[in-house]
Amino acid sequence: MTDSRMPLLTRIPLVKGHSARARAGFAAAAVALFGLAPLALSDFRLGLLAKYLCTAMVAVGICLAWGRGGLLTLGQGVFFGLGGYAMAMHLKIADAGPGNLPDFMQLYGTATELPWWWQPFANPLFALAATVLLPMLVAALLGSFIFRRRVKGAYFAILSQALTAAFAIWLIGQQATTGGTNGLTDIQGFFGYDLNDPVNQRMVYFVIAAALLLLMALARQLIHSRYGELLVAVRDSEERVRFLGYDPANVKLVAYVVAAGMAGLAGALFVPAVGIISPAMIGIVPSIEFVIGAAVGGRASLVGAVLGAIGVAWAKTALSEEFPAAWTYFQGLLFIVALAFLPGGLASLVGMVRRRRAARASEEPSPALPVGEAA
Amino acid sequence: MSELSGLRIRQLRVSFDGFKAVDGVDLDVQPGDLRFLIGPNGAGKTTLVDAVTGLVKAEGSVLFGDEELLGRSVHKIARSGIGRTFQTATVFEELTVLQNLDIAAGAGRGMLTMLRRRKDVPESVARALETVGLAELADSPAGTLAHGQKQWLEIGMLLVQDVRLLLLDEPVAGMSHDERQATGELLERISEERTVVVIEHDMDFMRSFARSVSVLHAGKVLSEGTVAEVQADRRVQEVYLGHAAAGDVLDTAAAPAAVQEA
Amino acid sequence: MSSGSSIFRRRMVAGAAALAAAVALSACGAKTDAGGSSDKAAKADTSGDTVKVGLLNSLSGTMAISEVTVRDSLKLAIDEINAKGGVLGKKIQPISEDGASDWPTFAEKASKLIREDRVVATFGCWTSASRKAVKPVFEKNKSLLFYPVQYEGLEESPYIFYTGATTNQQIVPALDYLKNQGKKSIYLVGSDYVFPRTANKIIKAYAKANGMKVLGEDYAPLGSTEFSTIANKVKASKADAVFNTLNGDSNVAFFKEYKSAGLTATSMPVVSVSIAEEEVKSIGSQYLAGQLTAWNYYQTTAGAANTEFVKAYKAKYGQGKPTSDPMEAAYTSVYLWKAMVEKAGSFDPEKVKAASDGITFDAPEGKVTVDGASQHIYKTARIGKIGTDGLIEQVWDSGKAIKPDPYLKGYDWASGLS
Amino acid sequence: MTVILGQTFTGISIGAVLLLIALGLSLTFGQMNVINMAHGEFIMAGAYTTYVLQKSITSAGLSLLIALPVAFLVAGALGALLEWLLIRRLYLRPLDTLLVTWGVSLMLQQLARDIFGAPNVQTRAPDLLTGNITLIGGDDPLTVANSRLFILGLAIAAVVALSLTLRMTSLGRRIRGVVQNRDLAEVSGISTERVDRTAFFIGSGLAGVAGVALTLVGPIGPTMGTNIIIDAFLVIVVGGIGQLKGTVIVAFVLGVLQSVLEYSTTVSVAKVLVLVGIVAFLQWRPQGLYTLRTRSLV
Repeated sequence: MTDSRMPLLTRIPLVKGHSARARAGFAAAAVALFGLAPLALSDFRLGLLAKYLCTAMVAVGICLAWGRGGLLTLGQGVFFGLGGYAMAMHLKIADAGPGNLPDFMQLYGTATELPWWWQPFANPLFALAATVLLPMLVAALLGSFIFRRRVKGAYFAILSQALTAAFAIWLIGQQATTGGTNGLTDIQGFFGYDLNDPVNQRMVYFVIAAALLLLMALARQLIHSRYGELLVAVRDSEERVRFLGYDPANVKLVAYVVAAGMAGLAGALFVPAVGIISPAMIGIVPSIEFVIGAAVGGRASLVGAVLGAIGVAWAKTALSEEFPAAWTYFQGLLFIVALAFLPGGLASLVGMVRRRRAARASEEPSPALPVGEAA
Repeated sequence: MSELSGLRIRQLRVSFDGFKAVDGVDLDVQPGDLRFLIGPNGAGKTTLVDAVTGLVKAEGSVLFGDEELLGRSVHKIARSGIGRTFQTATVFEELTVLQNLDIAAGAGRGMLTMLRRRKDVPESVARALETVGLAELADSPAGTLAHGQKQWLEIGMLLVQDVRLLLLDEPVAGMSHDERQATGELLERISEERTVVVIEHDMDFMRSFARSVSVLHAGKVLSEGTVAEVQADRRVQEVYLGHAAAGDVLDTAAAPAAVQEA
Repeated sequence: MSSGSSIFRRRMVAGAAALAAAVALSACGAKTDAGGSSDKAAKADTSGDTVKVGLLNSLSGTMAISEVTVRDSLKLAIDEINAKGGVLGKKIQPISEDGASDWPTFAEKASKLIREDRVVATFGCWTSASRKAVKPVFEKNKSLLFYPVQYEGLEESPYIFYTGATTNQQIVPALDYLKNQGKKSIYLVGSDYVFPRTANKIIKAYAKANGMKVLGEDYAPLGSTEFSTIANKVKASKADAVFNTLNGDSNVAFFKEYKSAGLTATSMPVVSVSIAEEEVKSIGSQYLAGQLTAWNYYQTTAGAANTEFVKAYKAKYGQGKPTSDPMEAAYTSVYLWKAMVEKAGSFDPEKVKAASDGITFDAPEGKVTVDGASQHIYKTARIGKIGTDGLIEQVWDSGKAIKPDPYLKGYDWASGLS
Repeated sequence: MTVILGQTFTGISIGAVLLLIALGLSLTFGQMNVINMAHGEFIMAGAYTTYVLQKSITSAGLSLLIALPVAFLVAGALGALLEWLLIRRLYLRPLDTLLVTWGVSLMLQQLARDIFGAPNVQTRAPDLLTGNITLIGGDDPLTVANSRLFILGLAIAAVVALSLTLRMTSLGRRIRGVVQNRDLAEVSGISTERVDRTAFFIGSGLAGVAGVALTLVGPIGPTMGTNIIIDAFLVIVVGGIGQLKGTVIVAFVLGVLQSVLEYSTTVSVAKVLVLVGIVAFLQWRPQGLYTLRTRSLV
């Protein structure tokens, strides 16, 4: 009913990749992230880059869920937050030391011992697993309700947006146990490493960079697998897939859950990189900002989405410093231009140029790829 | 190839907010039949197919072989061996012909197979490519196919899906004469191994290929039999064939709609 | 197959190149850390004719409305000081950063000011959340922050100077005032964040010890604008007064609803701690006339220093712009910092801290004195009444500047609070 | 007892605000199946229209009355412009439209900030609308705010006017025709383009009217739209596409639910509970309370 047959503009052919070549590409990215960036950037800028890479990790999931699966999730903040809070809860407990309450609980709370739902997070393994599994579990629960009842398209988008608003409101309301609007701040250590030490900050950056590459590899495998093809099929015609004997709800659920896990990991790594997690990272606005990066770079293209996310995050830092008002206009324009006039994002520009060049080189019409908008 | 099964529909009723789109239909399709469903617009043909495939809720009974279909979800009905096409060809335009067929072949695949890449062309897919004559175009995105080729691809998808009953909704609408002929022959070949039901407005096409015909009118079966029997039925002539021009009008009306939606 | 893979390879290479470009982009304007990575505290740069100070305020987002006025008054103070020759002979160069109403951004910008710009001190932050977010950054880098907004207390960071009121300079006097007016029961309404919740905790403890009844306590999410239910509850409670810690937009909706419910300043006065002249302007005196506020400064506060401040501010930013308590505290904070630096003879944070005790300044609110132990300042509490002209008229003050007591150690009833 | 009655009235008045906001949205969503995220900024435009008019018309009552039609025109024109510039190009891409209109809303907010300044502005309400009337007197009186009654009346008037327009006029029939079957409508000679734009004009104009009403109860500032719009979206989602009665019923039900839950718990918990309720409801009725049956298959 809504948009199961959205005539998409992301007409990027599903290329049959060659894993050896892909490995070369990843190697180049690895050199950039592990070699060039640490050399070229000051500690401060490297810390910023770490933060951008976290948003890029969310974008990888969005690329999968939205670009490939057509699920416009305006609620990634929920999963980012779950991962972030799971990590921060553990680090706060560890900072406080055995037997002590985290600082904010002593200030705002009345409890004399950790609330029951905090206690498991004292265990580092549990907390680490929870950063990814908790968001996935929540996504699986939500998704299986939502998709099975065929809530889709704009309905799904609005619902996911409302959920992220509700989650943020709830977190803020529980000040004694969640830190309220302040969030969990002043995180000192990261599994025994002092986060104040620039060397350790660098290490955190490397962990984040490695995690991003890992997620990209994972997403790439999924996109090029049979499942990835099926996901695109579900995006373009859910009913049709149903008549082929698949349950599209399950297909969507996998993408949604994986994207949630990726956002959770991003949130978890955001905590040591920035030293804070708060509801400000969770509400409607941050959730939609996660989407814009992917949209600008190219929602259906993995590399495009990642670069878009990094680029938009960088532009926000750079532009909002000098021209806060102009940044809002710019951000609005980005949404409009990227989605209305360049729906495939910048990645589609690259594709267009390449096709044109190929066509000129061979003096033949380019391979029959439909360009532009249908209908 | 699995055993042939027939379709046995009893007292099927579908209503939308009080409007009875299908009003007590009894219909038997023998295994291996090539049955045409005809009738004026609004007769309930498509709704009947919707009901059989689980898209709309219905009362009554639909037996396929000896399995009751009513009450099952769409994808479970599909898995029990029933496939359908739509008036507008719905193939996955951004995927290649090969990928389209591969997806159709894969509903039973396990998790691990799904998460891996397609290494080669499954045999059933290769065969279907030949059968529907799209082997040359295997790597083209389905969106670039001509209208008729999309319909063939859809039929090919039903073949690899290994359905035992094909329900085709106006498969030749918008096709050229030659394409219709080719499609008809394709359906004849398919019906040797499977049961085929075709909704069609094109009377010439029906006359050339139908083994049996059911005429629907106002949600009920008006007449049933061979082409000749049905044509001879006075009631049918009255509501439908009687208006000599009606068939032509319907044909021309169907064409632009199909083109527009392609 | 082969053509497909070559396309993919080129795409990946292009992608990697672009990634490298992105990395280079983020390096723009970057300076490598001179001291190497083991140097924990970034050294402020005091070598030239100018020294840099950071102004860290939200210039965009929901808090921009309030924080821009603070930034403006910080700039006013800096301009005045520069016009009179600067500090220790050096001109002050303000570096303004946008916290964007987002706490992690505050932390990021604080870090940038200290480590990239090498500022000697930073002025700003408004919400407690933003202060909590930057606090570790300033402590980690041993750099100074001057925080100009009244807040919920329970904090003493060695690298923060608090020039706004702590609870015993604003909330406790306001409660004393209500008690003296014979109010026996109060209703608490607040936005759902740290300041109102902590303030209300203190209020409840005070009420318990002073024979006042708290008849209800309600929190609305920040930005919430639907107050009919809360107004109903307040009305039904028949309390003697309302203590209001709502923030921003919510105040507008609350007071409109309050009036619609037939509640007035005479039947049930509201004491607000977050409504200053600017807010009065945006709510409308139609709804506010007669209601009470608790601050340390009003535009109408008497004194030559204030007359001059108001005049200078309006001359610089426009006649229609009111001055408010946080703006005054921000303005004052720059002068206090200047006095500390001059007393220490150095911009070094440790020396500035050591010199801070007893520093005084003739601020627009009256004479203020720095309490070196808590790094808060002595302030006079003032209760004001909102007039029909939109200005706030002082109706009571504490007579003398109150010694800051962020942990309320001097109050027996507060012993169980932290 | 008074409490229950009082909260029901409060709920109805919350519902009336929701209804007024959601009404225009329901029309544009039903018409083109797009979610217009800038709807909240059209509300803002209506509120600022009231503010601007008050500068030249000193009588609060008169300026409010004049503001109603003027705000309708201003917001309607903005809506038609948006439809013409962007939305019609995004036909059949509802998700892209949603994000594009979000971008538009960001820009409109900033525009308002640049024109009117970031702080909220004030308007004066006519004295008649700041009081209340007593329904049940006595020790525990039940009063209803006049401003709320005015909004309720305005919402009812808007619903009646809209449904009469849809039922009685040829424009309305064309709109309903397009909502039910766009292709068929087009084939039967209806200019869907013009119908779309007109529907968008009316829907956005209603947002402007809602903005005028909101000046009586809430803040008038650049972000006033975003604060309330999500609730309005939920009304539409739960109410279902293309049917006024769904919007009307759901607005009031959500309003009462919200006020009762707020009273018995806290505002935050009430918000969370309402959302959980909505998710549960959509399990039962995924396409909302009322849906139009169409025969389109995919």
